[in-house]
Amino acid sequence: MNMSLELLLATPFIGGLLTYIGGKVHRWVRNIFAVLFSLLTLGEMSLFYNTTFKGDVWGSLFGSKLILQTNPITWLFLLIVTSISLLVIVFSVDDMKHEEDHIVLDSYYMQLLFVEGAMIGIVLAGDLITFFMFWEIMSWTSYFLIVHGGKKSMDAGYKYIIMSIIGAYAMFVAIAMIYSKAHSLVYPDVALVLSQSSPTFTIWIIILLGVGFFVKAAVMPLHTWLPDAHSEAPSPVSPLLSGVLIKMGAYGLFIIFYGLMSANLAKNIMPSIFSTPVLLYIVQWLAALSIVLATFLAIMQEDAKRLLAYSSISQIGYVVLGLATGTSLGVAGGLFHALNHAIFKSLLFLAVGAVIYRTGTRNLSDLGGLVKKMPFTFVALVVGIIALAGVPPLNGFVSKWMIYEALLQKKEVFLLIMAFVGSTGAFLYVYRLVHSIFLGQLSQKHENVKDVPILMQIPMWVLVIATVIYGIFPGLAMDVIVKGMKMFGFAPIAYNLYGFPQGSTMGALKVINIASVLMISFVVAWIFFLLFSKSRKVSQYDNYAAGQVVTPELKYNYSFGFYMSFGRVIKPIFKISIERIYNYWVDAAKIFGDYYMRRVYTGNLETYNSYIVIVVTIAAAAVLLGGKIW
Amino acid sequence: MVKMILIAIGAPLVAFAIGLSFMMIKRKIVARIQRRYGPTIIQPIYDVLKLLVKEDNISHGVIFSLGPIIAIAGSILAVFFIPMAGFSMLTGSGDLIALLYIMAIGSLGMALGAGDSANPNASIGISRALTLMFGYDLPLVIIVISVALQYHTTNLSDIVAAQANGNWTLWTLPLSAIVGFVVTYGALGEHPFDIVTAPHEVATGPMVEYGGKHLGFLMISHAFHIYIEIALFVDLFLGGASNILIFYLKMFAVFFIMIMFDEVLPRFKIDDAVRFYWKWPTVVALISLIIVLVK
Amino acid sequence: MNKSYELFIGPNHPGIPGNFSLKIELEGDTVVSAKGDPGYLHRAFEKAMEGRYYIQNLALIPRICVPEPDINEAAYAMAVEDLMGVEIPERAKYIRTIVLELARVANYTMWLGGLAGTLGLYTLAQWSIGDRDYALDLFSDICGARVYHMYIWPGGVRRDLTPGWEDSVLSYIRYLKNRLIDYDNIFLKNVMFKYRTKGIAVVTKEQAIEWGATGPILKAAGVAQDVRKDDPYAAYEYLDFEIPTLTDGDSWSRAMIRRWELENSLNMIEQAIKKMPKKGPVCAKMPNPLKGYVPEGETYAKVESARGEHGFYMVSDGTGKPYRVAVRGASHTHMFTIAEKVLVGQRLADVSHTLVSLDICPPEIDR
Amino acid sequence: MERMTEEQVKTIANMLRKRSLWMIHYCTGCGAMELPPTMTSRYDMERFGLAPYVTSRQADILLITGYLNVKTLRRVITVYEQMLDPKYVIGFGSCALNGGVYWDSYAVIKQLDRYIPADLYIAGCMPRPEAIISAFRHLMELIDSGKADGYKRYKRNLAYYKENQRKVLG
Repeated sequence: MNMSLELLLATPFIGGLLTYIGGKVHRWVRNIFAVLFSLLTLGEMSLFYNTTFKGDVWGSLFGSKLILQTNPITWLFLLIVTSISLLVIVFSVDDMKHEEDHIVLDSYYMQLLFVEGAMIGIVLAGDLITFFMFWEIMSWTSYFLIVHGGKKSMDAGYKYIIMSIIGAYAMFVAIAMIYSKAHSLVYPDVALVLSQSSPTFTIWIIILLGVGFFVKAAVMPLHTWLPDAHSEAPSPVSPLLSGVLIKMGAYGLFIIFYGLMSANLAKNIMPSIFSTPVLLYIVQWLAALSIVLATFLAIMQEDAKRLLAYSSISQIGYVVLGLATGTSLGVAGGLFHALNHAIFKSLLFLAVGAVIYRTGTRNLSDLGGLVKKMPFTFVALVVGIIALAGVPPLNGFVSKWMIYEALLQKKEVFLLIMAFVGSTGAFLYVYRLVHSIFLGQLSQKHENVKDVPILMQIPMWVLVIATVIYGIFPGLAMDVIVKGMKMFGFAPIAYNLYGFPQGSTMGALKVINIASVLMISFVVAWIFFLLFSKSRKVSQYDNYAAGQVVTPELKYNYSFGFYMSFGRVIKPIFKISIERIYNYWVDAAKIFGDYYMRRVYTGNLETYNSYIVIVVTIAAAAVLLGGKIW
Repeated sequence: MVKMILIAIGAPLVAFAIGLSFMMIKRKIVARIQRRYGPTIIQPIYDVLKLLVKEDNISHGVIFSLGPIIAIAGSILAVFFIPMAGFSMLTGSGDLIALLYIMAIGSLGMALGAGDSANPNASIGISRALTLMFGYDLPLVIIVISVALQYHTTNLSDIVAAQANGNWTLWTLPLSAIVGFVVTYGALGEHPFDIVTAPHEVATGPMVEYGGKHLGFLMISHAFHIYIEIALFVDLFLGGASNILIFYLKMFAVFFIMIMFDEVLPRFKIDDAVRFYWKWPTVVALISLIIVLVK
Repeated sequence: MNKSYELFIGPNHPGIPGNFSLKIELEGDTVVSAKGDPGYLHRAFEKAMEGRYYIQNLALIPRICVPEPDINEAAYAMAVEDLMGVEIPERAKYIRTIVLELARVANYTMWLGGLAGTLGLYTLAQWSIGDRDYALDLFSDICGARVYHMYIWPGGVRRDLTPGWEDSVLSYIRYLKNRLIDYDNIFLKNVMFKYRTKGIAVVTKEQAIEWGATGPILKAAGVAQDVRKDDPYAAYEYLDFEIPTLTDGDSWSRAMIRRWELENSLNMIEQAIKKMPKKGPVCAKMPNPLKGYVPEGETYAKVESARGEHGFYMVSDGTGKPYRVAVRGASHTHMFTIAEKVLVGQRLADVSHTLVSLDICPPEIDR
Repeated sequence: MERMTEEQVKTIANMLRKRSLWMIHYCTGCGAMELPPTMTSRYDMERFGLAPYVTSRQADILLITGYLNVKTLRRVITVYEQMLDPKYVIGFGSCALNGGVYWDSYAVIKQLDRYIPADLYIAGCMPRPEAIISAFRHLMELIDSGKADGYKRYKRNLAYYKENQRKVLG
């Protein structure tokens, strides 16, 4: 038995508790503990990086072994989890300073570390019980994190936890069904059972587990919690949610599609369309719809974090779309995009968080012209949006390119068109983000804004460097991905450090060439530019206004309704709003709930006592009947 | 090696020369359509050089100045990816799909710069430019996919090679070619898609604060832009060319037909332009795509 | 939350037809409020006229409306004639009609170019403004000036037509009628033109009447009202012409009305040349202009300009100089009562097009 | 030798400038009425490389087309100061010269070059397109010989111009 995985898993939990206790001593003890323990987790992770552990039993429950295991894909996700968590905690130190209540902050850091630990647990899990346990811990701790954000975040958190619970129930039912059949929940056993059981059973398992993962990954139509939760959460939490937490859903999908049931198995039990099993094909379509509709919604947002939240739905659509293609290129693209999205979306949320920290607003139409006041944050944000828009030579481009090529190879043209549309649409909303915050006219109330403190800048710079490195050297990530996919039975794809040679794909890609030629032509153009007479800097009020004079009092900044004309084009699509349908249901559920709640929670002590008696009786009966509830 | 370096320096210059020559010819032809004599043929050169030697230039900040530079850098990058009459520098480093994004670099850089000019006219212009880009991208993507599936490759050099001996995509996929032609209008911002710079509405939009050498750079990047869009059309649908003269003639033919339609159409409103692109060109492109798929 | 922002259309903007400013408040790209900002062309005409002799004022008044100066001369001459009780000779009446209609033609061809320009079709602008120039040549033939003619004056016109002028006018009309077919083909029958103008800047019949619209706006809304018909001056009562009307009141209808009026004017010039007495005096006997004596009294003389009713209100106290002059330009009403209301809810792309469609003439607003 | 080359650069620059004169699209007065004919098909100003441009940053020539009243003067000065060197001003018609027919009007500025430096005046009311084109040709000659230095004069005598402007605008 190897203790290293347990150690890796236990570090954040122990760290969380120590941080909480440390907070009682002094706030700096707490901060240092939080940073230290997340750093320690990252250190342990990198110490064991890319070594394969198979079946590490750490306990047992109901006679089922609880197992921790790793494979290269695990390490990919662990890398995301541990590094982003560390950066978020470092960012939090300054960003959460304004919080008056120390007890709240103590529990905040504890929860951050707990979420990290829970996600490590999910990724390391070698059986479904462990998986489910940490899944629930993640849901609840992240719920507490979300509600830190203020009044509105309570509602958002409520929505989030309700949908998470629904997903968890679905998963629970699926796990129970598997257990009743296999009496073991270790992945290989489960895979064996699934390959032997009837197609109906398998499909039900996939659907039930899929609902749980879809909720977490926020694939349409189960996305409605995400825009609220991600935008209302405190700024350092949003990157964790958007960058890392929704990837757990993608990881789960990867596990059921290719871990619990291999692609061959799927092909055997259900009909195929475009050589894709029908269920996966439906998933692809859902993902593609997420991409397009979320892009449209993101374009119309007026709130920086909400815009990014919708963009997360769209980007996770690419991940799921890639994962569901079933070809090595597509799955590799999906996994790579999961990594890339974690990097650039965290970067974007941190940058926007920095802006919120200094200006106190995330309303795009209240901001503007901050590039002169916060140049470093601007650079970070620009790098993030270039990566998000999928423009070479940054990382978002490579993974999107892989997904496109995979779809093109499979001739799934309509999905490809939708993926492309989402990507061009991304130009619109990312530009909106950078324009409304940093360009345009600086409003008078932001005259004295400074750039954020160094502790908040460091995480952004780390992510900027990661974005560039993974963009120019996609081979670094592909090493891990291809190695891991081999274990799941995928054919290897040809790649090198700089991209993809001709052969495995329909075209070739060499990002370093794109990057270097762009750099050279940029330098040449710049030198040519400098040859001519120098330019004189003018103030933003010395501006063309058809001959009139621009004064600070004048509202001379176009920000609200930036794409209003485009909104008119897509209006017909949103006549039937998914959101509204949900709201009907939520209203109905509230009325229903109120009616029955009053009958259940009467406020009478005797009633509660009787409930306890009933529950205990049922439990006792179950134990007497042989420890089996079903 | 020496040859490579010569090509690397020569290709952008040739592209610029071709683009500039089209700008010259356009002004003359337009003048003749408008029953005027028109400027001297080399007027655009005078204009660009005059702008470059302006004694005074203004800047609203670093990003404002970087806008035109990125626009040119992105254009030069795109030039290397488009096979130009027999030689192609970087088609092995990025394919058609990558090229679609590479072509956006210049526009996005320009958009950043224009945004920094702190002028709502510029902002509206960019908002329109990006919306229009979104509009024509849908049919463009569909035709690019049709062409890629037709030749089972996304490598542009291979696509050009496959069209050798007069077996042009124009003949095999005429519907896609028509859509490609319509898309080129939008990409070049010709009438009726000159919504971005519409002077009567937004006072030249993104260029509103640009003057002097900045504006000169934008004009240079426009010359590149003309070259890129039309060269891409020629490579995709007219089979490229093996020598520069034939390549030029093909490009000229496309450009000439474009100007002929260009001067008789009033401009669209931006949302109507997007609706237009998402209606007929998209439908026609989809029909063409389905034909390719069925074949 | 800052929802709206402000944008200036003018004075230094291609979207404004002259030195005038329109301050619009926009939300997204929709106009929330529009406010005209006049005064850039204020030259204090009415005040200046009080300080000058009647004959000196002749030099001043054409400059009130630059695109179509002759209506000012006609209205001013009619006001003075009315005060003095002078009846002008028959031939002068016809010449005035021809000149006024020719000025209308010049105005409408230019307007057509302006409208096409705001919609982005510069070809038509180049064509029609070039064709207008030949009309200016005709003016230049009779009075030596292209723009400010000072040809119509109290008592008739300043001098007789040059020999053969009628023939040049007729040949110009033939030329322009041929050109009009080209204009129709390139612009007015263009699908895109309909697309851009149908349903834009609608002024309904009720609104037009309530807001005091005149001229093409009123006709496009379905009211057949025209000073030339209702209260004929010059030789209009002897001519046979129809007043075109349409019912929609949108930008398209106004363009069409102007197109018909343009053809109407060409026909009227032909008729007038045919009916005009070939010989006779062109000016009534008038007292020495420098000692000009106009009896006490007040009057209001109106003519139909290309934009609508254009009038001069004049009070004389019996001295050589007018006691009070007030000019009623159609553009003022059209700008401040109509355009400011109609522009609300329009898209930014339609703003300058709406202004041209309502035919706002800034010098006429400011005076 | 070095001075020589600088001189040559200036000559070349002036040669380019005179061949590509962009005028700002600002109709300050009624003289603007004769600009459309000059621009369009009959006289076609573009033959000489003259073209209307929209914003103050892009243009080289500011045409004061006729009278200037006080309200316009303020905008004209804004526009002029926003334009990039080298910039030229042409006073159009007799109003810009001395007030013209509005010599006694309280609203009109009488003499343009007390407020901004004019490089050239065109007499007449209105100047005909031929006169306008001839004026542009003359301006080209002035630019070629380096005599069109209004923008330099403005910088040199800024105090004088500002004082005059302040007197009128307050």
